[in-house]
Amino acid sequence: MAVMVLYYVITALFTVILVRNFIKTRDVQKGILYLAVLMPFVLRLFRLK
Amino acid sequence: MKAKLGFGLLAVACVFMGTAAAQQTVDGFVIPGNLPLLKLPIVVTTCGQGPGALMFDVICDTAGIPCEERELLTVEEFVSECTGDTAWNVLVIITGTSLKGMGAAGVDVDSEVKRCLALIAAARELGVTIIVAQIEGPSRRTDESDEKSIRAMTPEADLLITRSDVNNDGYFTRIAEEKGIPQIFIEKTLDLQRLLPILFGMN
Amino acid sequence: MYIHAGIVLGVIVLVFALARFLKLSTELAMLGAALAGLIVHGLVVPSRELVGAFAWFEVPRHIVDGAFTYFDVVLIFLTATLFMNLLKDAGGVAYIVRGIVRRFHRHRALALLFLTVVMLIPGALTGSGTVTVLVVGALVGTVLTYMGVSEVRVTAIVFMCAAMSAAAPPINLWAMMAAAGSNMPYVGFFLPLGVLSVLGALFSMFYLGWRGTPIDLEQIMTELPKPPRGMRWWKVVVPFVVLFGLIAAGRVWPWAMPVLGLPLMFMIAAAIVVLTNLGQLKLIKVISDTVEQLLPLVGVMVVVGILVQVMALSGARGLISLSIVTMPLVAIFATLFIILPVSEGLIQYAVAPLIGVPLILLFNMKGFNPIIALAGMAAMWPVGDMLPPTSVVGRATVMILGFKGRYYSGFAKTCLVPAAFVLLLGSLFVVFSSRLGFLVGG
Amino acid sequence: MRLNKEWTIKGIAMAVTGTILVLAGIAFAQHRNFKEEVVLGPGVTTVRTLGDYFAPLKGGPNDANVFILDSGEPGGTMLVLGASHPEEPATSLTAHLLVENATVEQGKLIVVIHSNPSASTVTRPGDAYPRFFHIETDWGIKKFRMGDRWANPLDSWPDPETYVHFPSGQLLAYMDVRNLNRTWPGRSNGSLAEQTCYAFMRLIEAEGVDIVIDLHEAELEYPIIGTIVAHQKALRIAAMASMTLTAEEFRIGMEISPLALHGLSHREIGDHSNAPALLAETPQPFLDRVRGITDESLLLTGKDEFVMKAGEFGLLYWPIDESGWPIDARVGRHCSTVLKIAEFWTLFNRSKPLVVTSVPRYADVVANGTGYFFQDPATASASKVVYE
Repeated sequence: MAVMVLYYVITALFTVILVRNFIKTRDVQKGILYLAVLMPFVLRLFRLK
Repeated sequence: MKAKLGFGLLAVACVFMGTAAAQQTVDGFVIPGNLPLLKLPIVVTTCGQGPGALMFDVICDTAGIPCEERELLTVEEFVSECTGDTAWNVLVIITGTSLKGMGAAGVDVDSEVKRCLALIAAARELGVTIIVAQIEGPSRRTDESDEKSIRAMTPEADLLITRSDVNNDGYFTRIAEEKGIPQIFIEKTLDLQRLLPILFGMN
Repeated sequence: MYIHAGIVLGVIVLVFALARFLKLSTELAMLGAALAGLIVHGLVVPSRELVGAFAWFEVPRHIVDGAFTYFDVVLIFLTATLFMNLLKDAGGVAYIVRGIVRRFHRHRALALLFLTVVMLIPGALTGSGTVTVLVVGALVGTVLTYMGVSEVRVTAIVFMCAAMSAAAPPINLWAMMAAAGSNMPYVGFFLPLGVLSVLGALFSMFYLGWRGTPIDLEQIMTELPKPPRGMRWWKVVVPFVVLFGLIAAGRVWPWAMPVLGLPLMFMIAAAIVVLTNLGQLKLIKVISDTVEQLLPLVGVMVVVGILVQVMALSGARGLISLSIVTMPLVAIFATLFIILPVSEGLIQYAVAPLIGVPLILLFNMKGFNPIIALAGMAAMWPVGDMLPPTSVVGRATVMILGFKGRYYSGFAKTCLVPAAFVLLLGSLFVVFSSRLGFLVGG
Repeated sequence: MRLNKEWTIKGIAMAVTGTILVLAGIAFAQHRNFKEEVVLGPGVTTVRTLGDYFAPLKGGPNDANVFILDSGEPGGTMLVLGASHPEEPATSLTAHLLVENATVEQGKLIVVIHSNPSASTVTRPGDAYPRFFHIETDWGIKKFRMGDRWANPLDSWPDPETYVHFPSGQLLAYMDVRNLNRTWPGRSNGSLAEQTCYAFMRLIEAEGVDIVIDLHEAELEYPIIGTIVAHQKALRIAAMASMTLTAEEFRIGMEISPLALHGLSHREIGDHSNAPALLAETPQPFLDRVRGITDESLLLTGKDEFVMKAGEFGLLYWPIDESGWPIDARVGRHCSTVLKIAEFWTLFNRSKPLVVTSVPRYADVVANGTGYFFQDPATASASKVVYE
């Protein structure tokens, strides 16, 4: 159970960084790809999938 | 082998009323005239570790026929047990392989064929009659392993008992004719409940 | 159904080609192709018994469902790279490279042997060639460069050895997934996979790395980046010991150890690097750079997942699978060396359930030894990791080594001979699987 | 200017992604929280949950309902497990049908509709399964969850690098640590699936279960199909059930549980308890890798051109034609198989009879449809409705 909580922490960490990189990137193609990668991270974080 | 192709057991002969050489229909089964001499008790094994031997044994039980099931019968065991007073007189080999848990947990069909060919050779020497039976139907004639088991055993039989629904390609009919092996077809596995007492003269 | 699946497949290929032509990145082109396939499927799906019209509400769900296909793999990539980047930032990688060069500079064969082992371990334990590249690729690459091996050959060696490390036992994800899909226990693969992967890696390493210049220790030591002053051997060793210790402990005491999973293990190792180098690391920057560095790889995994989902939904996946298994057996054998790597390049690990399972069931039906045959295939798939459109491990190699040459005419071409060796060996394993049964049992 | 253009595109992409996430999130939540309504049939005497046998599961994702149908007369006790793999829906439907219809005259029948409930709340990534399927009944449409083979990662995360089976030490694929039919006999401090199996083993002990039937479905490319797999302790029952079913109702084979394959119900339950276990398989083309369009239609009709084509090439272990393998035929097969095994249990164990009635057989289910045997929860009294 504690391990599972740590996985949400890891997921949250990378979610934050992905969002940060999305905001910072000047490359639109990269931006879109960041959003695609974010999808599973966000839904896992919200415990929807 | 010729020597063993006698004209059946007394009871069967009675049923045929002296016309043993001609085929007869008994209780729906077409019984060929050239039946080998069949004497109890029976030992049954499978070439491929399927449940066929067990099914055969269960049927013998319900029909009151003395039979022993030995899934992995070796030549040594066979020879040593065929020399006593209660020696087996018929060796039944059920063809078709079991594949649950492919791979490491599965069955090596080649070693099974080897084991059964050795049993057949020993049976010949000891004068034990060999029945090769395909009694589980299409479930045991689907793949290459089944085919290996069937093709290795079928030509070696003194009597073939075959589920008619696996003979679509005529393989069993052809082998029986080529080798002059008597063959009896059954529709369902449970038919053995009626067939075996007829063959062993228990009716 | 054939027409429908064919149309969807055609649209996917067409849109991908068009998007590439319009200078979209591979990942976005695949994403576009997948989405176009999904929409076309909804538009042209034939009327089906019992169900009404295509439910457009399901479209977003299918996209995200697909995006989750490789979520665990994505987490492993991110955490493994983060760990190594932190170590690199702390100067640990330079420290190890100097150590290896100093120890092995006199014995080329021994050095190559040692590097092969170093390359095989991460992938063998994690099942991922990418992890191998990300964790030890730069390190081995640097050493090889100082051994006088040309840049393109170094890149090819790192890729081939990484591919073989993914194939190496105990964890080969293709064999594992295909075995699970055909309800075989993952047992008996150790020896056949071991033989294939070790032979493949050694051949690649020695064929490409044997020629080179003798090492001039003095010069190299001045050229190699110097580790920071605070660097000590234990600061490098401890994170690795903890990492491999945790992985090993999970196997030695499987029921006493809580299941940590690879991402957490890499994070623990990363945390140790941070703790032992307090104040010296630009933590946020390293994480951010790691994510940016991995975006193409992680992106392609997410996008391929969506593509796989769309292909499964529309029957395009079944059509591909069916066309392969209905080929004559001889034709399958003769083309395995193309089918397997190409399909891996196309959809990554999803090939194992998609093509691996029907093929292994087919081989089993035809009387081949399913373990040996699957091991043979499972060594051939990773070679496809340098092929487009995904090229995951190939791109990771090029990226981590900073290879500036041409991808296909340079790097891929150099891989050709060792790749052919592995593919031939794998094919032979499949064809003669029933005679190699003695290898099972490891 | 450039910055504006960049942010316009990024903004649109964000809006699109956000919409996808919200809609997908709603779809996932609907699926995860959907409850199937079960109307307790005349035979049900008690409803417990797995947590009653192993407290740590109480209130958790796998606190499965356990329906007990006790005749009050002494006799044998049979446990029927539905949806060990929720992607095999004929199994949960059969168990559901048993709960709503069966009466027990002698002995005790215990039925679990969703043996791994967590796995029934998730769709399989990359495989495009539908979320729900619908069965037509006399009183309207009854809706069911379609699930996966593995427990939901939301309930069981992370997986190990490779799954080491307890207690054999056999290696299995990492995700199989969430596969209920690979985690028998389970362990009290293991993964969710391992704990669930552990709870079932405690149930088997506590209720004095004499025989277990684990219901499954399989792809036609797979050798173990249309068959009963039996533990060594139950071979004779399986042999007789298989032979008589084939003679009287439909073709069904038999397999002996291999000794060297671990984690499966038919191996471990028999090895680690007094109850032998049997596993019944029906053909489900939906699971074949060569299948065409993946949707509810394929799930319910079992009709697929691609699978048929594979059959023409001799690649299948089970026949298929234009009529496919409809859900009614699959549910009917399971119903008859359960009944036949109960009959032969009684025949071989005269002192512990198990007599189950009011359950339709194969021909009844095929003739009337599965839906015919479900009761309307709207007209049943609230105390008789249980949520799965």
